[in-house]
Amino acid sequence: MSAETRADKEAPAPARPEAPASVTLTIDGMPVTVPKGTNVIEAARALGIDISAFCYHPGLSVVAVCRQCLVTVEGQPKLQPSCQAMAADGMVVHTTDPTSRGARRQMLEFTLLNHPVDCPICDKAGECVLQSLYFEHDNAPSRLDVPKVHKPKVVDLGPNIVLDAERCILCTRCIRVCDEVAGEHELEMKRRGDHEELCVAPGEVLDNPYSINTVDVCPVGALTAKDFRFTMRAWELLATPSVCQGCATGCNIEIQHRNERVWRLVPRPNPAVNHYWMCDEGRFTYHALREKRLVSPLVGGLPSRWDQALTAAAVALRAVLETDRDKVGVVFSPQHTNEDNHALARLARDIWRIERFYVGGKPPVPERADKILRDADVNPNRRGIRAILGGELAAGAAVLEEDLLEGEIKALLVLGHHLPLSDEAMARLAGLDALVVIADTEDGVTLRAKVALASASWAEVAGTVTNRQGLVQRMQAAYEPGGQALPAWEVITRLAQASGAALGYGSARQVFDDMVQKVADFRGTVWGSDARPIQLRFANSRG
Amino acid sequence: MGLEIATSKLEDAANWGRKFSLFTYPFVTACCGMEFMSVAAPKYDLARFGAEFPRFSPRQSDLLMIVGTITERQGPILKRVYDQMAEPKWVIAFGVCASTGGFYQNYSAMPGADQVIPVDVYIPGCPPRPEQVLDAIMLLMKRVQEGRGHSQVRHKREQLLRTGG
Amino acid sequence: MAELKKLVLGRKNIEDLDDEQELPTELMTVNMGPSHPAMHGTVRIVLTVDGERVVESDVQPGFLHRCFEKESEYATYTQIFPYTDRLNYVSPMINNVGYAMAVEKLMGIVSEVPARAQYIRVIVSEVSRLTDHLTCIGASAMELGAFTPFLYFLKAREWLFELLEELSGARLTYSYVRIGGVAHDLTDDFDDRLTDILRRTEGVLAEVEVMLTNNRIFRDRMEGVGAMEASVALGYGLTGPCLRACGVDYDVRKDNPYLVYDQLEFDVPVGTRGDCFDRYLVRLEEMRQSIRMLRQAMRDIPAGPVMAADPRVTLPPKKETYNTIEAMIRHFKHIMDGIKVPPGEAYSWVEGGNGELGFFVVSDGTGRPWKCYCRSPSFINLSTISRTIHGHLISDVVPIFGMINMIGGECDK
Amino acid sequence: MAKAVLDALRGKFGAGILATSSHHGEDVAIVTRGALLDIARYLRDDPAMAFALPCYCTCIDYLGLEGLQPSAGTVPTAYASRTRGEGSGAPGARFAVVYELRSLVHGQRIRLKVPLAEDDLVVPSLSGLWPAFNWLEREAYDMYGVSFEGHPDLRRIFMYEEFIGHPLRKDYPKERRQPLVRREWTDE
Repeated sequence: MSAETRADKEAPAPARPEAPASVTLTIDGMPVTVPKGTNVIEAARALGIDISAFCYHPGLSVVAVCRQCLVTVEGQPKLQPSCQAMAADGMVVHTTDPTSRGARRQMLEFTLLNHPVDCPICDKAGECVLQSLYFEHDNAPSRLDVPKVHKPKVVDLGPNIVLDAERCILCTRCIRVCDEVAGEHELEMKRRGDHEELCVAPGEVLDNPYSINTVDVCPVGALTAKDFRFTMRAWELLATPSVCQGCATGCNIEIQHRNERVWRLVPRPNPAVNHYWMCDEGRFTYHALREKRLVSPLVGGLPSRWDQALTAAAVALRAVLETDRDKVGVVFSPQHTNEDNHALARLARDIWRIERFYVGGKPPVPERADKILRDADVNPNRRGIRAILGGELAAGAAVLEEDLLEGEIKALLVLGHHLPLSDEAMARLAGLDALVVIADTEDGVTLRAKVALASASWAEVAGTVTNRQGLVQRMQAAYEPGGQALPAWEVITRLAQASGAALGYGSARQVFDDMVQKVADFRGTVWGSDARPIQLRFANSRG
Repeated sequence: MGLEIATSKLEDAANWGRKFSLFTYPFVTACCGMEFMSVAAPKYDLARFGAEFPRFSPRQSDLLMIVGTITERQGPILKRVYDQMAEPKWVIAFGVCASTGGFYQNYSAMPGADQVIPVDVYIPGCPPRPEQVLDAIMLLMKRVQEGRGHSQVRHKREQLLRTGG
Repeated sequence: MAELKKLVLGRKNIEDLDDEQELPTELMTVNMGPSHPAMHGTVRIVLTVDGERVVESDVQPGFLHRCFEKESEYATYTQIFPYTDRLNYVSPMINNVGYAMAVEKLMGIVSEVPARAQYIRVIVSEVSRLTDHLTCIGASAMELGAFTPFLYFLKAREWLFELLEELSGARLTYSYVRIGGVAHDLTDDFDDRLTDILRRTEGVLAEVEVMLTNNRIFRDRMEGVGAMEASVALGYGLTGPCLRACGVDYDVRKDNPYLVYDQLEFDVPVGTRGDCFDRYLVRLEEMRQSIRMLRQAMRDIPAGPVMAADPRVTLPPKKETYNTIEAMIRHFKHIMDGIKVPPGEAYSWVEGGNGELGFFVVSDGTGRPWKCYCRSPSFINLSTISRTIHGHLISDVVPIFGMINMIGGECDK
Repeated sequence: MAKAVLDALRGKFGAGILATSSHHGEDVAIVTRGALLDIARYLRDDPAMAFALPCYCTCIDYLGLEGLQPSAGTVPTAYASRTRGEGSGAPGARFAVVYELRSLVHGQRIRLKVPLAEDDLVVPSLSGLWPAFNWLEREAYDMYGVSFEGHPDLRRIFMYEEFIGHPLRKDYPKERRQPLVRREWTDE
């Protein structure tokens, strides 16, 4: 209950006892105050007490099937599942007393009874909740003296997911993800007792656009993603926080990489944007990082040195600038960070005094939009460009196409290789006096560039992007740019210097600080700290 | 024709002499030095192969034994020692650190001495057992006889280039 | 012309010289090392000499900086053992023990290490001390021209290496100690072999003592060379045999008894003058004391397990690992995530071959240390060099350096 | 006995001592930079202290883990993975310089820790009191970039002069090499 409604009720009926908005309970002798409606497990987490659990997930409904979170509540005859027990005033909870500890230990032994000896070949090993809980809580040897129950091992559930029914501990998290996040009932349990088994619902396939979230929530290796399984061991990966570049939603993600290569993207919880989830399409965006990668500057399609390429670009652009300034266009990229676009805006607007601005990027995909996370705009930073360019709204690709066909343009400086133009307009690009492209991929407009300047891909840069809600979100560089590529803001800075202009950014941080000063929409945003990649092996397992 | 046979026979004879009188320059830096001592000491007795005589002047030695980790800081020194040695010369990387950096993959340890100078024989092991070292010495002796050491090959190539062959 | 003369003759102008005076010498800078037979390959000493006499020196370690600390921060607690082996590679077992004790202290399981494991740790430490001192004296004697003691001592060292090889599987880099105990029990005939080797080693010690202790040349090169006063030595943080040679009876094994050293009877030899000869004598006597300790330890060693029973630090048996999921998980977590050490920091120190060898471990609660600093006696002992060689001849640098017993891996870390 | 040293320090230096703790039988005093030199001199010279033997000096980089920096009386809590990289939010200095001393006469040890902020990484040198700290402080300077005020010869000791950065800082990548020399690879 919010403070406002409470104030409304207070005046007319003072006699009525006020319903408290928060409750205070005692857990393991420590008092804690939490909002009403919090369950005991979350109250304990607020205290730093981690009660073990399999089926409980903060983003899903509570079913209390795993019984792994049993605690003693004073006054209750039986142990209570702390995920289902709501915190109440004066409640006294014990999590470390012998009874609840013993119960949790027994549950763990029970869960492990039929679990196959799969760790060495299991994809979840290293980030498995079952492993960590056993290691932390039980650590007792096996007492099983009968054969284990066997279940199907490689079950194809859909285009993205494979099930190993033996490893499943029947927590039903995946069923709830499909029901509650994707809104499609595609998974079910069948049979009972030790023969209970996960399966797809009759007539269904696990093919909703959020299906890989089931792999994330799976506490064990029962569900594995076809995209990731058997490619890399989880504990070898390094995690770097970033933002998904798949659409304007800007889901918070972790880039999990090793040896200068991304192996998977997983969602990072953010209640304001994506809660705990992200869509499958977004997870696959990392594949493009390794396709047709531009790793060195090109002049006339041939690899070249940086100084030569920059000089060539500067000379070509300046030649047109001096004669037909109004026929020089600049294309901003909603696929690039605010810093890249800001540096470009500074160069184009403040130094070169160009007025012909366009926005490139991928064309919208209306059919992918839903009310959950996916947006029709498949560019992560369109809103950021709008903020940077302020009132002078840049024209879209359609206007650029018109201008090209009408011969209004003699030179173009393009950021990013995505430019949705017709073939005819693309052909016109070849006739321009100067076409300088700053891109990370040798595709699209890069193929027609007179000078192509290699920029770092999104996994390699630190910067910010603004999502559709207007939230400015921070990305971190996962690894060093490939080949000779440089971050786009640095390319722009060097291009400016090559043409004799004074643009002296030394780091993405400096561009950001400059942007915060100059652009009203960025007031009050902070850069935050730079993260050190942490090897997953040494982080706690995710659950 | 006759001259060629004579020179190649002469070369063989010289190589035969070279292989039984390898003068080592022990570029000892680290743990492997302990095993290098053992190789030289009575039980394993490097003297049996005519290589027992360490020369601490690069100008008097023809076998450079890189014994131990080479760090980035040591690189220039190693290069200088190698450059000062007279031709023909041979190089043995003693232990994994000198071969690849071993389990020291960091800002200071060089990933193998061959980043700086060419190496003829690599001895794995951390440190290698003395038997392995003797094996490597025998391997090198074979190479020396066959004229396949890196500096011998280089010399031959240069000669060919000079004579236009 | 006068300018030229000045240039040629150095500090003094030739006109200023009176005839009787010896030829003027120019201050000269001489590089000793880093690749120099007496510098063990890893130290450069830039000497400024006046003739033969050292007037100024700059000791530059760091040529073997292998980033022990950085590597440790990226390795699990168990994976660090091989790195500790390569710190002081002449006595790796002591490093193993010292590091294991630091982690055990941080985990609060010092008392859980079984008595047998503690005895084994003492035994391997003392064997290592023997190899350390044998190498130190042997190499130093060789650098002074006495090749025979070197060969004799290396022969004895070889016996000890082979003994430890049989125990651990490696000749030099053992990684035998584990957190919570040792990897496995002593071999069946360890007692007999050790007894035999100790007897023979004693013989070698006696032989070499005859050859060196009263050797005119050896004494001339060692006596009065590199002497240090106790108060100065303390200020430099000198520890181990070098400090004891100065007359300070600081020995961690007596001062802060760890493992079972308080149950063993041994004496701490101290010197009087702190010169190289005293350092040699102290080391020689320490070897005798080590042999004495080894005999007592072998006599007193109890039967029992060699690893702590704590499942947090002990691996399950292999048979169970392959057949039950419980043991499999435990094994997997031990190997992949490492032993979880509670957050905090601890410093633990032992008597290494060259002095107080300490490990300062900071944990953040995960399976690898946040920081693992090694207080390496070699590094600190080496810092005294530029003081002790001052005023000595260049040739004296060799015994002084030899008796400091700088071990590159430990010094440069 | 051990407590006595910490009590004496607290009594004598008051505000100079930020906190004291005794874990694992080790006495730690967290001291301010300003008081360090006086405390060290007192520890060395007072006959009741007589910390004659310097043990070691090093630095700890708590980057992203500033909460672990022990402050008054708190036991550090486990580092939660969810907050990794974001900083734990607890106000704490990034670095701490650590000195450990031993008293041979009284058979005890003390560890002095000086918390230091990243942008103000300066601490008075103790090399004037114990020459042992000359090299140890050079090591801390080389590895962490701590400036020791009053150090007679503050230069790199392990790394070469050409080396850029301080390798033991947590934000220095382990494998970022800065080679001095490399061979031209030919087909030899």
